[in-house]
Amino acid sequence: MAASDPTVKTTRAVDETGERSSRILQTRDLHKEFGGLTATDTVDFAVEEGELRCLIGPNGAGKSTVLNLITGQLEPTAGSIYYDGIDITSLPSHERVDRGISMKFQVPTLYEDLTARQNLRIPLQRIVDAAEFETRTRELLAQFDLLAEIDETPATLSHGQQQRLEIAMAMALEPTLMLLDEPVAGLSVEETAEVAELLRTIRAQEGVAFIVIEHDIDFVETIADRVTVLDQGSIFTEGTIEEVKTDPAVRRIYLGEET
Amino acid sequence: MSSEPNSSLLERVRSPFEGPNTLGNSNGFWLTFGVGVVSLALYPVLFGTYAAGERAVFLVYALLGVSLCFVWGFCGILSFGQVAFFGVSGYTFGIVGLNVSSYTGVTLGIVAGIAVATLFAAALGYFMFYGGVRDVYVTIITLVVALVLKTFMDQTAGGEWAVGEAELGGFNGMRNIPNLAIGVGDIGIEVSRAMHYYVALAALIGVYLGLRVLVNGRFGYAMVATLEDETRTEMFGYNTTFIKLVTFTLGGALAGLSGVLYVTWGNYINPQQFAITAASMPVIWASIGGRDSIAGTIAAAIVLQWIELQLSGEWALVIVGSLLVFVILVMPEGIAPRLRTFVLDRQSSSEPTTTPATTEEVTD
Amino acid sequence: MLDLTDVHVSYGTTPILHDIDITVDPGEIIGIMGKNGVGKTTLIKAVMGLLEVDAGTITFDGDDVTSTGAAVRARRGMGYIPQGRDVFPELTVEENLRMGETIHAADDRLQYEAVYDFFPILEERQSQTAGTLSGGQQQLLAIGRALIGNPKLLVLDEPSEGVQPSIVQDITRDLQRVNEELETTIIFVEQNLHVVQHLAERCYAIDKGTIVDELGSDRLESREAVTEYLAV
Amino acid sequence: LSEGGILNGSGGSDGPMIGVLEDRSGEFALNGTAKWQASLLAVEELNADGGVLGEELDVYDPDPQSDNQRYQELTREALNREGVDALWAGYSSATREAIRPIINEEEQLYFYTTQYEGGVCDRTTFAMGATARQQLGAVIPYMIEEYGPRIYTIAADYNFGQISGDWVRLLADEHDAEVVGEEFIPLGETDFGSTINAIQGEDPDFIASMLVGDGHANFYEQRADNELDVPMASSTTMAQGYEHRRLDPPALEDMYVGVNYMEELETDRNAAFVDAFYEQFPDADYLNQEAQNNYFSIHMWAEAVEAAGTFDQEAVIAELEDGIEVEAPEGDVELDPETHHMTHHMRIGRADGEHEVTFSDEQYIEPSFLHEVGCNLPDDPEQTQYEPDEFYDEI
Amino acid sequence: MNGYELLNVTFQFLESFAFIVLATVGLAVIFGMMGIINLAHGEFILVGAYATTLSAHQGLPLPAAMLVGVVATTIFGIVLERTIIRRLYGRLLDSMVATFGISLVLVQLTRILFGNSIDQVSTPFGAISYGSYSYSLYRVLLAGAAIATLLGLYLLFTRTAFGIRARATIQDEETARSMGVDTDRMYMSTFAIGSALAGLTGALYAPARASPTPEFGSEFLVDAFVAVVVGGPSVLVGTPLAGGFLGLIEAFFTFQWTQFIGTVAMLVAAIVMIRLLPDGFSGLVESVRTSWRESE
Ligand SMILES: Nc1ncnc2c1ncn2[C@@H]1O[C@H](COP(=O)(O)OP(=O)(O)OP(=O)(O)O)[C@@H](O)[C@H]1O
Ligand SMILES: Nc1ncnc2c1ncn2[C@@H]1O[C@H](COP(=O)(O)OP(=O)(O)OP(=O)(O)O)[C@@H](O)[C@H]1O
Ligand SMILES: NC(N)=O
Ligand SMILES: [Mg+2]
Ligand SMILES: [Mg+2]
Repeated sequence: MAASDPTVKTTRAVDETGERSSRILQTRDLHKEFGGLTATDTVDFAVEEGELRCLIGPNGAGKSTVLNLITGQLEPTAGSIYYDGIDITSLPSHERVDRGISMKFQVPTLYEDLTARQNLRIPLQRIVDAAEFETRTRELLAQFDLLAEIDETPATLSHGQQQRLEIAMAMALEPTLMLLDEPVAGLSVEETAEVAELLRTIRAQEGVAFIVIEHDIDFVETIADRVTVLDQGSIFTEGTIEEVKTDPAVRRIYLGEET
Repeated sequence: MSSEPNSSLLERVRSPFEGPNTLGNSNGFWLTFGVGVVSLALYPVLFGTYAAGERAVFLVYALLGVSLCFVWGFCGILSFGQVAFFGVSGYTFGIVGLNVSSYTGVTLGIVAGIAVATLFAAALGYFMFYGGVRDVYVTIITLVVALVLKTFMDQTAGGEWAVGEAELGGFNGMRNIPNLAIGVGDIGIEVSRAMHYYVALAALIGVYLGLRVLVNGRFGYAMVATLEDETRTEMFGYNTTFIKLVTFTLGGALAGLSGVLYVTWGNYINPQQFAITAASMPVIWASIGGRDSIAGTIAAAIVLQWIELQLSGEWALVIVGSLLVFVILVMPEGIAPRLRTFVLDRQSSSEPTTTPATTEEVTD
Repeated sequence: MLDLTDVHVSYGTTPILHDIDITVDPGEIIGIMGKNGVGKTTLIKAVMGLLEVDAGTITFDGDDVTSTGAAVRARRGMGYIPQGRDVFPELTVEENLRMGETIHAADDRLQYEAVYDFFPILEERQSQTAGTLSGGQQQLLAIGRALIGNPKLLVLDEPSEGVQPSIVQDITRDLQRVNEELETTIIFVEQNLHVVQHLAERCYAIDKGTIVDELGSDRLESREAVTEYLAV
Repeated sequence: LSEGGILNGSGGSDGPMIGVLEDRSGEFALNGTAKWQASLLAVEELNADGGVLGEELDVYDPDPQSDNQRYQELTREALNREGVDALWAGYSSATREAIRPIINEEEQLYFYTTQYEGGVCDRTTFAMGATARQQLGAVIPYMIEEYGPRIYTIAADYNFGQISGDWVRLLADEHDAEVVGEEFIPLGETDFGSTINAIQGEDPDFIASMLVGDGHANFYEQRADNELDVPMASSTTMAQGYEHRRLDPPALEDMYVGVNYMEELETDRNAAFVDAFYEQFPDADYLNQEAQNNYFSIHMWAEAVEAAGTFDQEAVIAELEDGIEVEAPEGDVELDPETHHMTHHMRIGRADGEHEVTFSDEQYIEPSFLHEVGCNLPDDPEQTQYEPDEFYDEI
Repeated sequence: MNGYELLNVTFQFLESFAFIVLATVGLAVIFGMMGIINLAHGEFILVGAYATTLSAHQGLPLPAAMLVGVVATTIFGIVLERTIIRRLYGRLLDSMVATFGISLVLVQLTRILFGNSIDQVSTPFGAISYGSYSYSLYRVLLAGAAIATLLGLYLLFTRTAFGIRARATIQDEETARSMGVDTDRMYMSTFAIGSALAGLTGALYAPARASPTPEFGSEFLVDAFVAVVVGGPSVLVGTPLAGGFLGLIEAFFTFQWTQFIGTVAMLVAAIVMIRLLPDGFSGLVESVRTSWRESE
């Protein structure tokens, strides 16, 4: 089904040789089974440098699975993943991170015993010298409006502050691709707007590409360059949010009639 | 963070030893630490070198406790197998020391003992962590490894179980292991029983300070991050599997050091060192002292051994066992962290003058 | 059906809720909205008896239940769908549903088939362990499980969180159907505009640990009025 | 850290003191408890009788818990801190070997009272128990005569068991018999199904069993369960761990054990001893062979002290080496001055289907092995353990 | 290997299997269902054995004495749960340390109260003879008892509402409470079942082992731990498979060489298994089952 979709065809022009292109990420025939249950089936999926891509689709469609395959938290049953022209399919997670892939988990999982400063040190010490910790920390916290909380531990931060600190930590690694799994689930309308604003600024300033999974279609609308719809483990369709929203098939399997 | 602006030199000296990963960073703590070190150093003077020679084993075992505290408290690996590295190192030292006579043998034995323990820990760690073994299963594998060693060593009684001059001895144990010494051929210094105390004390303090530097540095952050959330730490580009392996290996090396100090102290080792009771002791010390407090573990190891020696009647085990249950129920995080909270509360409620605590109050 | 009078709740020494007064009549569908961390879950847990109240009274179905435990309240007819994916991860889907049977005597409960009617995906997955369901599937399971007990009052904590839009719509409809067909009273916490507007007959807005407003059906019609409270 | 204050025993007193380190817990608690009790009884009697050299005798007696490392610590404690005038310590040979270097280095007067493999020739050590040569030398020939020449040896896997196994071979050789199977079993092992099958496969005339400790008692139990009815000879059962009392009959049926003492010995002297023991310790489980050895050797030591007129250990050793005879519950026994071992009354104790014990073939046997190998401590004050395989080609 | 020897191995296997399974079930229920690592498990078995033996000495017939053993251990377990264990839920490692303390206390108290050993009760049923060999019938029958126990547990935990509730309570106490489950009582009952199983093991082995001593329980501990881990998180599936696998290894190596080699082989096999199957046998079965279900 997915293979016959014309939009997918266009993304299939893969550089098998591993040559550089403007595609930062390309998956080929990505297939994942959980003991016989197919979670993703031949997913060919590409993201351009600096692009913000949203991944939507019904519950159980395999969105989180795709993300976890890209980060290396899961191993694909078949297929491969190219990143920046290089086959990373068999690299362990931490090496993918070294190459610029960063992930923000859905539920904030900060290091509870450490202050904001010390939390930031965990990613920072991977890329900068001890002498620069303090300046970089302050820069980042300032950017995310958390400077006043520098010596606070996560428990005393609000939900929104925790979310921002998490994104700051992911950004501290200076990634070229950020993966966000349902970043605004459970956030209020106001906080959702804040996160959307933040993502737009980061992308404008740093040229980071994003893959964002989200069910909040209004949120998707405000941020996405392109939208990929996943269904039953395969790419159902791809396009701009307008195209996708108006696609009757997407409405049927995912969006429903209202909105 | 200090309230005294003119102690900057002191602060600079102190700074590598301090950080969020150790509990005690205050002036009061260091004062207490100093008092503890001085009283331990004065022990032979006050109670005689004979007593010190006997009590040296407390320090040696405290070091074994530290080796566990390091892997458990700072990287979340609860190993029941520290005694395995301890014992393997002890036996290795014995084999080398009994075969290569003179100071050369002893010196070689020290190196060999620690090296074999380290390699053993590295191999076991590789086997487990790279095989995806986690949590309580690590605990149980390490326990089983110790028990396998016990079962194996127990049956090495026959003459066929001799490595050169050194008879493994099975249940009898290995005897006549040489004293600690350093040197080549006939030139060298032998550590007498009384001096052994100071060697053990120096090793303990050295390891303690070294670990403080380590856990408050880059690697320490990585360890603690791994302890708190492995998946997440991996997503910051850390190879958590490798971090666990390194930590576990280092813990094995420390246990190995402790094993060498043990056999050179008693000139004897037997398979009982691998038994479940022996294997539990480091866990008990770390639990009671505070698993993330190195100093707490040291203090608990020393105090508990002392208590056990004092209580020798039939109620001894009942008392020790009840104490264990009591501490776990009442102070699950261990005594040292609890004491620290207590001291901090007192300080914040009264004047911020630090009252030097007694030795038992050493918190890390 | 449910009355909270001057309820105060705290975690240890940290006060979270104060002066809460809520009245729910039989057959009503009541929404509760508010920002993150204002105490919505805390309130729901206090209603369920999972947290003790410091002061105030809670009456349910005519009885004072202020000091009865959660298990007892559940058996008296409160069904609960926790926030997040609190299914029993190592039980199968079917076993999770069977947990619903605990609530009521055998004759008085909904059959699986009815639940499978509402949520066909659960039937497909009946012998899979719940922990391996996708996020949205778990949410459906939690609702199905609560329905099995045929509760008089259904208490939901953010049922739309992480659920795909079409299913959110389905859930909204299904809850309305439950309310009509089974005459179940419903109280739910939500951040989702759609759900609040389509499901709630009346809605309380909560901020800084207390009720700050009550919206009738007229004001619920207005998107502005509602988003204002969702973004208090 | 403050030290002292709560020390055990009477660290403070300057009167005479002996050390009694016997297991009351762990693998050897069954054997050690009675040793400890009988020692206290002996001290009690001495003190009731006016003490030793007119002074009340003190005891240093912590529980070493069958743990050899603890034995080492406590031995050092006893020697250096308590300054005991004589030491009784340890059930197993492994324990003795663990503390022997300390004792030899400190030249401490030491009594080892367990029946054992034999061969210890140390200037300050006195072995009060019967040796393998004395025990097996009594029972193995008897069994060969009675049941036939095919022997299957099962023994505890440590020095005691291994050397005892050598003795069985040697005795078999001397009496034209044959060891058809031999298995050394780690201490603490409790499963004997395969051992029993292996024995059945060989079908020996009798089993020579030198099993030791709690766990090994399971062999007898399983032998009965499996209805293995091959008779057994032993140097270790019944007289020490009172298996005939603890296990349900007929686990020990046809067990023949070479002993110098058992509680069941029917002599008037023994009856008085047994009464005194149970009067002192009404809850005691059994008065075993080793307990008797502790008991008579403490009295023997006291006699030597009285004769020497001092507690000085060298003087006491000299006095003991002068030859001494005591009235032990087993009968009058003599110390052999050259080897520091005892000449014992050896009997063969047999348990029947009801676990009733009868004795036969009493012999008065010298510690001959050490004489043969030339141990003569008054003339040549060495510190050696001789092993039979160094002297006999047959092994 | 002739026919008789094959019988020897078979019986040895059955004996090992029974021992491993019976040593494990109580521990496995308490660990698998409640997340408590009970290092005092051996002492629970000890309580069962002592209660059985002592009441048999009082003249009770053996089956009745065994019942007393089970009941006594159950009551003992409930008392311990109410006073200590219930404070340790969710604290896996703490539970390990605290129960080790309990174990020290129990062993020593047993010694103080009952001395270094108590007299044994004899093994019933006699032996089966074949060729020049024989094997204790009772020991072989223990394998039957092991299987019956497993079957009973399986039915209890999968077929009864109680079983589902118990498992749910362990996974998410708060939610279970909100579903009308008296979770406090669930914990207690599950712990009581684990205790009863330990008591049963003690009762069954009281006559099959030499006179019980305070160390009686420690004999069971190693096998129990190894089997729990090799079995994996799902007790009901894991325990019999672990018992079967480890029992086979032990019996074979014991038969070929000695009991000692058998023990070492079993322990080494366990370590290798944990490495190969970090989720144990039940993890393996789970994934096999999933793919089988999908492919049908
Ligand atoms: N560990 C696992 N074992 C078995 N099945 C799994 C596992 N993880 C996911 N699945 C299954 O794979 C399918 C895809 O799951 P995934 O979590 O990727 O969905 P999703 O698109 O993220 O859904 P949602 O929007 O609800 O989060 C689901 O049917 C789920 O049940
Ligand atoms: N177990 C707890 N102990 C202490 N404080 C808690 C605990 N649980 C929640 N809190 C605090 O109580 C406050 C209210 O939390 P609650 O979960 O009720 O918020 P909420 O309105 O449900 O938020 P959300 O929309 O994120 O679900 C928060 O500040 C939270 O940090
Ligand atoms: N001497 C003994 N039995 O070890
Ligand atoms: Mg998902
Ligand atoms: Mg909430």
